[in-house]
Amino acid sequence: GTSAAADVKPAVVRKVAVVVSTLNNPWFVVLADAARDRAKELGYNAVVFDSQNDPVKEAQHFDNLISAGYSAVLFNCTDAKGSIANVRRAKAAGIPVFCMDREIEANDAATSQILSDNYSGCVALGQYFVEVVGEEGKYVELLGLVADTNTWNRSKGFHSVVDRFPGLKMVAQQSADFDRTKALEVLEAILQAHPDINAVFCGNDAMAMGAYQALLAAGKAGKVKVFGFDGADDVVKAVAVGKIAATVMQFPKTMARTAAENADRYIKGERNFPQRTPVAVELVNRETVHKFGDYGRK
Amino acid sequence: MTPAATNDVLIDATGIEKSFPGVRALAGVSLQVRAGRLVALLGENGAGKSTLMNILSGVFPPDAGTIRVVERVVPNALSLTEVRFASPRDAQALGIGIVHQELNLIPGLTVAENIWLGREPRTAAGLIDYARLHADTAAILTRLDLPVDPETLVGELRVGQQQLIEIGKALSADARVLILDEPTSSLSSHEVAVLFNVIADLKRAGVGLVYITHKFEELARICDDLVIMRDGRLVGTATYGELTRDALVRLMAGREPKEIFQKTTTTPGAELLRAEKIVLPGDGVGRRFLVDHVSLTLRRGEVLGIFGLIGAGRTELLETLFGQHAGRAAGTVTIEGRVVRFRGPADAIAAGLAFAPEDRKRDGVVLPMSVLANASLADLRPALRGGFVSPAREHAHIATYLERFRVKTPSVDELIINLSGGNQQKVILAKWLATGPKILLLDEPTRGIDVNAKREIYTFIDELTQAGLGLIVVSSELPEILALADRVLVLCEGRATAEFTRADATAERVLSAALPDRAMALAS
Amino acid sequence: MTSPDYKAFFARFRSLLALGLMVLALSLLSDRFLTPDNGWNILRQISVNLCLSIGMTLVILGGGIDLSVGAILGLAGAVAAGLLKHGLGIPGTTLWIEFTVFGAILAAVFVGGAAGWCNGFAVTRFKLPPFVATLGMLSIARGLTMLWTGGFPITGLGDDFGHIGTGAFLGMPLPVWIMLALTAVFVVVTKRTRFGRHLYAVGGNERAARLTGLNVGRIKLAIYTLAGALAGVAGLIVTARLDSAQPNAGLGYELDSIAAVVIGGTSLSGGRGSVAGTVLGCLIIGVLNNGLFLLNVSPFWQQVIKGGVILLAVALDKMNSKGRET
Amino acid sequence: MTSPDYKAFFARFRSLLALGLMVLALSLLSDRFLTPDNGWNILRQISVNLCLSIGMTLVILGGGIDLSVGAILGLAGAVAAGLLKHGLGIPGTTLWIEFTVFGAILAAVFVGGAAGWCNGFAVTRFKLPPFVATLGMLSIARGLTMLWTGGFPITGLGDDFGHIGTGAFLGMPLPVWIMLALTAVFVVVTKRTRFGRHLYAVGGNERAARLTGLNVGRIKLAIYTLAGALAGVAGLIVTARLDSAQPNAGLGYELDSIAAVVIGGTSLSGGRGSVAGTVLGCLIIGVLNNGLFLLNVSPFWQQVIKGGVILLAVALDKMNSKGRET
Ligand SMILES: Nc1ncnc2c1ncn2[C@@H]1O[C@H](COP(=O)(O)OP(=O)(O)OP(=O)(O)O)[C@@H](O)[C@H]1O
Ligand SMILES: Nc1ncnc2c1ncn2[C@@H]1O[C@H](COP(=O)(O)OP(=O)(O)OP(=O)(O)O)[C@@H](O)[C@H]1O
Ligand SMILES: [Mg+2]
Ligand SMILES: [Mg+2]
Repeated sequence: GTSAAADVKPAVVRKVAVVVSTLNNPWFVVLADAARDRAKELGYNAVVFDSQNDPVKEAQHFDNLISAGYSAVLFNCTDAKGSIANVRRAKAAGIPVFCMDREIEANDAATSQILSDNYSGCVALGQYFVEVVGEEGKYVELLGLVADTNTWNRSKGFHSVVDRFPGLKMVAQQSADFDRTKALEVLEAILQAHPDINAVFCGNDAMAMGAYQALLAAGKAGKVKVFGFDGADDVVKAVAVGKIAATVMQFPKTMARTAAENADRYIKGERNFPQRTPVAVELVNRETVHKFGDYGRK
Repeated sequence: MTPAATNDVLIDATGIEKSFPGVRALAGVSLQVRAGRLVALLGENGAGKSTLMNILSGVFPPDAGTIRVVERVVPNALSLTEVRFASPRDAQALGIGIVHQELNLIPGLTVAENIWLGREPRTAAGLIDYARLHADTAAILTRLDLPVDPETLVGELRVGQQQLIEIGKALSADARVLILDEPTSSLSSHEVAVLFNVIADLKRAGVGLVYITHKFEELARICDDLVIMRDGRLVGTATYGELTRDALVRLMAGREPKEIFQKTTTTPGAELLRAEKIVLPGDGVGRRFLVDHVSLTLRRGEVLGIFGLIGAGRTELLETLFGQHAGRAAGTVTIEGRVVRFRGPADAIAAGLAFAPEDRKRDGVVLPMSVLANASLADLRPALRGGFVSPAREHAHIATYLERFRVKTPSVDELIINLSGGNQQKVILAKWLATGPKILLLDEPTRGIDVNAKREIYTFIDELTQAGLGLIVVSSELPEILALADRVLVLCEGRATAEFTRADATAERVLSAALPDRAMALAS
Repeated sequence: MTSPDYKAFFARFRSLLALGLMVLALSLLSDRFLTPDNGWNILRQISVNLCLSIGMTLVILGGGIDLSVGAILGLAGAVAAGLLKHGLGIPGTTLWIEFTVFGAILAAVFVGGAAGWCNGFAVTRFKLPPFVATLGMLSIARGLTMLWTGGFPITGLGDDFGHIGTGAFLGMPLPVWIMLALTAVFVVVTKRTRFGRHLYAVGGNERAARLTGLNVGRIKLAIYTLAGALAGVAGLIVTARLDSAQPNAGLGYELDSIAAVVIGGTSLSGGRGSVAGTVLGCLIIGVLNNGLFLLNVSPFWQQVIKGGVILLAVALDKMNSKGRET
Repeated sequence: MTSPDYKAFFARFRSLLALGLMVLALSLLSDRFLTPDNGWNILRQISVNLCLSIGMTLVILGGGIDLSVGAILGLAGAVAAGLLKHGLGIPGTTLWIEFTVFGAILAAVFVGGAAGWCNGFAVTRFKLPPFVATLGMLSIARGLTMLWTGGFPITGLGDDFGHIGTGAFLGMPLPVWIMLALTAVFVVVTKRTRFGRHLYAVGGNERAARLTGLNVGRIKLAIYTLAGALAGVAGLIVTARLDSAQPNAGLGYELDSIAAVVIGGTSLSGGRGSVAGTVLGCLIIGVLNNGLFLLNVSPFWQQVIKGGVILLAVALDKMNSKGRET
């Protein structure tokens, strides 16, 4: 500023941090970018931090944030429990935290949590699974990172429905770490042991694409139904052409924008936020796919 | 002392056998070590001397045979107990100390820490008592007349100094039996004299000594008994003086010794190499110049001997000529009339130079490779067929060179690490000869080499000069220089102090040129 | 048989024994294991690791280590996919270059080689310890991959390109062809060429190698460049198999690859080992992974068992290998 | 000043210079950098890496390497949290042992030490290359952590336990106290005790150490056990800070820790280096991470820059350290 401007108190540009669990998955990149862009639109200086799936890195980000005087955190946690302490530290330092997509298991730490409901999303997916695959058949489940709570929430939601049908047999349950390459390799091996499966349920869309690729190589594409979760762009397209049976759309952009707007309102003085705002997740299948695209509703 | 006095036996080893894959290193050897006496162990390279000592010091167990050691010093009483060493520690506990043929020092620790390694004095708090450690070390260094700071890192010492540290390490243990495996291979004559004084002291104190050497002239001053080995067998024992030198050599070799080496006189030809004002600056810690404006010439069919005391800069001079210090060194080098500028050893080799370094383990051999691969490393072209290495051609090309040196190895495919030191040296020479060099630089070519092999190497050097090569030979052994060289260049503290023709080079003149002025002043 | 042959034979034999035991056990435990299909499967799956591990073998034989192979794999795959999909705009002009599949392949190998060359340059010119130089490159290449892809996978690369990963020729999958060809080439290179011999010498005793006239710098540069280029090939296979360049492809592969090399009997201190051993190492790991999935072992136990088997395989290998220690 | 002191001083000085330059640049670029708060921040953040890296320094000085420290950290943290929360049932009985905070701390250090001892045992008894032995342990410890936790974090460990990670004493955070205490202890251990000097001897020339009569096996066993126990301490800090034992805690920390050791000037071939250097290495990495954050560098560029700075720091360190090569 000029010396004249020094007399007038310059409008401080407040800083907002976007802390996401990982940037190694496009879904989270979309979430982070949407949060950052919305915060910028609202007049803040917004910066993205990548926790690389490590709660300790996340803790370091929070330490840094606190000492650097950020005004709010838009937060996608690495772990529902492991991240609570971090949020509490921010709260103690007077910095509000707005959770996006992933829940932290505490009601008094975050200012608000805008969540997509992994469990109920997978319940819906499970119901569709039974509808498409039928009440008899063999299937494989590919889990995400076994150390991740989302992995198990999704798995439990799915099994809460599917396990009620004794004719549906899970012949293998293996982890592919949310990773496309791993999914390809794991399913290739499983297909050797169980060439006669009818379906594959994957804990996220990256693994669904990897699984599809394995089926394609084994000449089983189309015969074995693949189910994913996330609503990633390429999977939505794959659902449209029938490569993937279904996925679940979470709305990263909606969640991110809502969180950014909440933060803005908080900074402007509002204090009344519901602790949890579920953002409905929606099943994307052959019939509904035309409504979706670009990580949300068209 | 008469042989009847058997109650002074400290170690009695009988029927020791040891085989390594492909080699029978020891085939039933017996050895007695007696208090206050030095037994010299003689034999060609690979005869099994070091192996026997390794067994006596617990490095590895024998395949067969018994070792009996005095448990406690009981005066005038025979109390030998049979022992089985599981590790060198066990042998040390029984008072057996050894200076190995190869240096066994930790470069990153100080002189004091190396000498007392494993036996450091401690304070009440359990920490190392450095004050005492350094004082104790200083005492030992004084005994060895070695003027270095106890806190110097061993890695910064010259090989000769390191060898003295090894001896100091053995002394510090107050061993009852001390084994010295070629301890003088890189010591200067002064250092050797100090060592011999120490040995005399030890003998007076009743310590039993085993001494391995290839230098006969050393025996007169220290030796009491002789044991001669050949091919893993005992071929003779005697009291010193019973056998003539010729008889000894005959026993060692198992054949008639050839008459002593006589240099063939050649008329040197055209000038091969001319080096002018070679300068190699120091790295700031020692002298300003390691090589200080040294000039030399070398002609076809000529041997230029370079003599000097340890630290005179002879190694550095050869290294500089070989392009190893490109970038740091200065001076002009002309080969066959053309000025050359080496960017590294590769250029020097291309120009017809070859260099057999002093420290063969560090600079000479590639330990994990076979004898053959080591010997063919400098020039693989003759082994190529259609661009690929043909093992048959490689064998054919290299075998002749290995045979010329009579390299003792179970097969040319044996890993070179399994060869005795002397044989490793021969492989290095074979490697260079195979490149067909014009100029051969040899740094201490006969260090650790037995008499017969030494003679072979001398003869070989002779043959090479007759074939028109030019050789520069660096040696710390004055007789060797005098026997081999057509001209002798003497270095002292990095400077060339004198040059003698063969006729003018007498031991006194060469030596006095090699001594620094300071030393001269002190002596007078 | 001369003694070193004999020793080498037994040394090799130990690893083979470990592999044989595993194969035997798995054949008994699962009737699905010894099928031709599963055989191809295992080979296809180890192809990526083998490409990386051949390069890693060269580096380790030469006395170094390369932590950046996984990151270079990711970068090369992403560059190939990006160029194939979008082409390349020349900055400051309106020129836009389209890439054919062949062009993209070349680009991946070139990018890999260039990154490897940088490793070699840092090691030879700036005398950085290989560990540090390649750790730096690991970080840099990962960052560049993220910048190039923006964190999004590049997908839809077309059937021609996908063929590299999924196609077959004379009944054998293409990745297996690539892997066999590279193995054959590098067995010959290491055992029968001057470069190979020099590689062992540099790794065995660098000072002696330099004094024997070898151009140590150039040899090391070549080693790292080759390792990078091979990582580029691995990147192509991964990308083609997935029909997608993942921004985090190859994460952690460096350890898998070093493990394969070491299990294959190559010494981390350089100068000792062989490409053939590495093939064995990759096979042991591949068969193990495959077996654990065939037996549907729980993911938790898989890690425990995998660790145990690696220890066992190498312990078995060591047990009878005597010889002088250095 | 004798010549080695002089050289050592300069060698140390180079790393310090790199650190100094970074601090200077960051102070100029960000007014937030040179605040006491930020200082504590940096120290608190490096405490975990420093615990691991001290152990890693011992291992590397002794001529080995330990890839399992991250996994042992995870296991020890999980065991401590589990015992604290649920106690331990003795199988086959109805006995149930409750653990106090102190008991849990001991358990973590014990579990870490035991895992480290297994590493040492594999290295000394079965002569496994350290790389392989600890790679196996990495896998096994990760698997055991998963089995112990069932894949779920263990949280709600109480304030007393949390204190270890978040508390302060005399104005200094507890993790910083722990880190300083360990540094002091191990500087003394390495420089002033028999064990410390023997460590250098074993790493500098194992054959010579053995021939001199050192019990090389016992020294190595002690080294790996210490490294494991220190990883246990690091696990406690991590768990206490997060008030939660994460099943995947410590993933990939082995490379960070090796990087800190190497940047601190310790040679990977053993026998040369120091704990003090490692502290410097940890500081360089910590300041760098902190600085990149303060300057709002995009996460993608962060990786590129981090790689570059690591290369630069070590290159600077190498540049003027002449002396004879070994
Ligand atoms: N550890 C070992 N492994 C294989 N072979 C060995 C080993 N140690 C010695 N040998 C072999 O045993 C024989 C005797 O070797 P040794 O070192 O005892 O000879 P030496 O008499 O000391 O010779 P030099 O005078 O050259 O030192 C040689 O053929 C050598 O190659
Ligand atoms: N490791 C070292 N570090 C520093 N200076 C050294 C080192 N080794 C030798 N020097 C110095 O280099 C000079 C020449 O030493 P060098 O040992 O090469 O001489 P030399 O005449 O070849 O003796 P040698 O009989 O040992 O071969 C001496 O001044 C010595 O102090
Ligand atoms: Mg010997
Ligand atoms: Mg010399």
